Amino acid sequence: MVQSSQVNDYFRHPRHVGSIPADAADVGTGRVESPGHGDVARLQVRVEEATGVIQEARFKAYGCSFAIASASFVADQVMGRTLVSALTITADEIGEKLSLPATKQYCAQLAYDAIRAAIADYETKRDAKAHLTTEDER
Amino acid sequence: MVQSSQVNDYFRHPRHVGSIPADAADVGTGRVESPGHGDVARLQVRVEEATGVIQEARFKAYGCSFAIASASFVADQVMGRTLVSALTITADEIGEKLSLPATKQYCAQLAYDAIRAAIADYETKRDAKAHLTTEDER
Amino acid sequence: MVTLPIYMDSHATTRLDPRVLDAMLPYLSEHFGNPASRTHAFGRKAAAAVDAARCEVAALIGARSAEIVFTSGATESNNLAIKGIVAASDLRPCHVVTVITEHRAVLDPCRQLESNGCDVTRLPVGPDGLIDLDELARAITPRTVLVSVMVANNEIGVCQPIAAIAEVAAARGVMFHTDAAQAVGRVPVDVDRLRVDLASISAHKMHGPKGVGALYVRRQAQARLTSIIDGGGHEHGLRSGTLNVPGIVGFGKAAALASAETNGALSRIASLRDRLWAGFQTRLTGVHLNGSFKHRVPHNLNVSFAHIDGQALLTALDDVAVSSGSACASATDEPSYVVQALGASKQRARASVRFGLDRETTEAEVDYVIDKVVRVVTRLRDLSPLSDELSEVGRDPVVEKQLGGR
Amino acid sequence: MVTLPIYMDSHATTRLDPRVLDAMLPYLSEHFGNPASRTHAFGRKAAAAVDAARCEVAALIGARSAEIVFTSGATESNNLAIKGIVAASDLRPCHVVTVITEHRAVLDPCRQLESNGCDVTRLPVGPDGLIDLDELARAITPRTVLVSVMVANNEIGVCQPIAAIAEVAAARGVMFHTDAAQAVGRVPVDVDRLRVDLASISAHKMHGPKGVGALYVRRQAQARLTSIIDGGGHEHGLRSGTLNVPGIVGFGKAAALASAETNGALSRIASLRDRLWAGFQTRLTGVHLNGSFKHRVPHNLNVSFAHIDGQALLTALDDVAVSSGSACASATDEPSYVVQALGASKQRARASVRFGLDRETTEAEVDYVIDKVVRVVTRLRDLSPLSDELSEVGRDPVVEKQLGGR
Ligand SMILES: Cc1ncc(COP(=O)(O)O)c(C=O)c1O
Ligand SMILES: Cc1ncc(COP(=O)(O)O)c(C=O)c1O
Repeated sequence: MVQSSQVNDYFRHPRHVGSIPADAADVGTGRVESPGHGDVARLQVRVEEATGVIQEARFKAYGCSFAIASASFVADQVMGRTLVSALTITADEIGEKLSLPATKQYCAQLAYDAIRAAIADYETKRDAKAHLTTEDER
Repeated sequence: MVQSSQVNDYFRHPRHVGSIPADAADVGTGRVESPGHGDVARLQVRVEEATGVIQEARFKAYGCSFAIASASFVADQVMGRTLVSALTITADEIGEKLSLPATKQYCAQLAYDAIRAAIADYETKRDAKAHLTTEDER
Repeated sequence: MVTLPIYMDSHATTRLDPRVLDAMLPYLSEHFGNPASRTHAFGRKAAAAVDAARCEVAALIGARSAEIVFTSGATESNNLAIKGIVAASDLRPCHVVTVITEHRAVLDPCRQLESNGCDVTRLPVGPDGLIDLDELARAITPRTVLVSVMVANNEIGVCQPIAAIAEVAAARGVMFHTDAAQAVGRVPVDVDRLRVDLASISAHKMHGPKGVGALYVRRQAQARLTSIIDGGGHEHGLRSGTLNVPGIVGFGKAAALASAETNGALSRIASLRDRLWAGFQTRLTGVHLNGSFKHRVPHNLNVSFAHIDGQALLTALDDVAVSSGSACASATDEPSYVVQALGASKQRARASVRFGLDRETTEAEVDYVIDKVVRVVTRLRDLSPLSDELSEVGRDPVVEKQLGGR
Repeated sequence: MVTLPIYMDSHATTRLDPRVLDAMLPYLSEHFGNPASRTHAFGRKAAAAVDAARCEVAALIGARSAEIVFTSGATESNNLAIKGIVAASDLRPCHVVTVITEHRAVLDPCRQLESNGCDVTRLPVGPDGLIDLDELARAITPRTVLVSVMVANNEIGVCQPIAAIAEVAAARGVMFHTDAAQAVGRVPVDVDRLRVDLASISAHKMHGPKGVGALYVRRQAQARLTSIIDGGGHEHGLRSGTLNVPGIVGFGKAAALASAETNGALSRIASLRDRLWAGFQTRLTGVHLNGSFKHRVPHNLNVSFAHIDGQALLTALDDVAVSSGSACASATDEPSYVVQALGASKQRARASVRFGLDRETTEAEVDYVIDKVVRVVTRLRDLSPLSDELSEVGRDPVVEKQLGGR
């Protein structure tokens, strides 16, 4: 399996490795696993509520070099983007940007799923808070 | 097929190649062919009637190097021997003296057959002559 | 002082010994004859070299030279042995017994036979990688024509009790084949002492050239074997085709070197392997040896490093050539069936890395590899969400269960 | 000036070109990786070299590189093609058409299939060595799965009309295999122009190394072929086993050299061959060409010298390496079945000698060989009782009838 220079770079020098407290209100955590393969990606985003801009992104990944690179790549990509914009990233785009071989396309899917899961988690929290706030306001 | 130095020698430097007039009274000619293989050996002997000693031997042979060497070898062997002594040469002896491989033992047989055929031819002629002489004497 | 990259993948292949190359060179230049051309000197020179090599290979395993059939490698040897014994048998359907952890060069021919109506039993192994002899005995039926069990496993290095297996087979009148590709030339193998009927060998696993191997066929077994490559009747009619003269000459030289040097190298290689294992154990938690430590060839170490993937580890180990049971090279990405056969989870199988030492391995190389592996494992674990998720890595060194979510 | 002994037995094998050896050497030393080890640099280096060689071999015959399956030689390629097509077919019993003058590496696999219930038709040839296309068409039945006809014969050098044969096979929807071992690398062969489905090639017949060859398998034919050596799924699953990297690299280089040099060498070799033939004809009576002169590869001359035996001639020609159809090397001593298939007597078959030129042959060598052969033939004829017995050797150059006595 030959890996592209992009994969090589993200795998050897991963950006945004780490964790942020998952229980913080402005943090969304997505943990996804690739069915069949077993690779795991965890992506965390800290979002500025007012603007919907991702201020910080952190990832951890278990799996092959392609999975790790894909997760690092999306952490890099979502930084500084709005949630709406981050959600426009597609799996195909990830695969293309990293020149993933066909058999490793599932790693792009994994990273893509991680973005959606992280944002969903953040939105769930935000909506719950909004709900509480609304109730408080009532 | 590896050939022994003896075969090599008799094949490369064959002794007693040639023909002698087959119709001479003191000459016996044996021409034999190896069944299946098709090798041919012709052996001629000139015999001194009084002593029964082979004065001269000549051979020609068609076939592989082992067949040619075997024929040359027996021409060499029978020279100077009495008919009785020449008939004691066996095929095994020829094979042994020339270190023939098992698959080439038929060449020894061919040469052996040539001796017997040549001597038989001579004896037939001699006996016919003896018969004529006897009739003359009567 | 080490030269990089370090090669520690001797199960895959080994470096051609320069002395082997020297022996081959004349047959790659002036002595280029075809050994079947017995009518001229070029051919006879080649034939003599093949004869000499055959003797060397035979001597290495205690065989007679007429019992050595040269092939293109152990894959072909295995195919010849397995398909050839079945094809020569009158029993229909017939039955073959092998083991779940065999090399694909045994399992795939068996699968092929199965699709043609032959029955195949694949014995399981215990957590140590060893088969159960009673289970073997029970598996043999009146229709069994062949038992095939390898000497040393190519992934985990585990050595099956070959002499005992041969005895079980012999007691039932069944032919016994062993894939000895990972053993011959590295550990002593004597076909008579072990009482095997057929044994596969590969030159490139013992510092010889690629593309040449042999099948040992005990004299009495030769009539019970049908060739798979026909055309001219070379190799007693068991394997036709122009002989790979330089390859065979190299194989002969490699065998001669192994005969002379194996015993001396054995304990040195084993102690380097032990040093490697001790290094990992001392400096890392979550390391797990795959398969028996005791019943193992000295040059093998197969370790699972918890919470990381073998392919990622291999990729990060850029200046150390080792390989992973995760078979990342293949398109399927299926983790090692051998490690899984030990009862390990897919994750532990994915985490397995195979270190293959050989007689060229140095202590400095071992120390470099320990250092490098420790650093890379640590870095990848820092990256791994699994390390966080499992509280006490040290206590439960290997993640045995699938992580189905949190 | 000639260097002795002279090699003129290029059908048996050819000298490894020194440029081929140079290309191989790095893969016999530092680049020793297993191309299946894609996770490290040693393996990737080897894999890249194999890929490059595959392209060179493909280019030589106008194929795509994915259509090249590396094997251990043309014998294996023939077995794979013939047994593999039959095994993959659903027809039972199926039927194969081949020719009586094929190499044993085709005839023996066919015999093997026959003993397993497959039907085999062996087409006869005319005195020129060529098959009759109408006879071929008539031989094909609805059960025919394969036609196998060689490009150039290994004894008499006769070239069958491959494109026309392929057309007959294609018209009936039958796969067509050709044993191209004696042709590829010596005369232009283009698999697309000829429309063959499978073609066997051997490196050592074109100044490459022994022990490596290829089977060309047209893309559409790949699904209709069953492997004969399994174990890991190398070569698109059609031929498993660790690749013979140095051999394959050498094969690639030999192919590249042949691509570059064959066309230029063709007419030179043909004119040397013609010089040889003219020399024999001018200076000897009783010389007979075996097979068509016109439909013949330029490097072949097969002559029967009346009244003498090929083995004796070869033995006497101590410093000229040629070979004889009399197959003296074998234990059976049966004269060439190829020459006999032309309608020749056993004696003419025994008298046949094969001269094999190649791109290294010089004019001085040819002249030396003419001289030497003339001398030896004359000497052996002096020894031969047959020369005396047949009055006019010059008029009836070849003894056509068995000499059953005088
Ligand atoms: C146990 C075992 N059997 C068979 C083989 C195949 O041998 P070869 O590489 O000679 O085809 C190998 C190596 O790949 C092996 O390790
Ligand atoms: C026509 C033909 N086919 C097949 C072969 C066998 O090829 P290899 O020597 O590569 O096994 C040869 C040469 O021996 C040949 O001349």
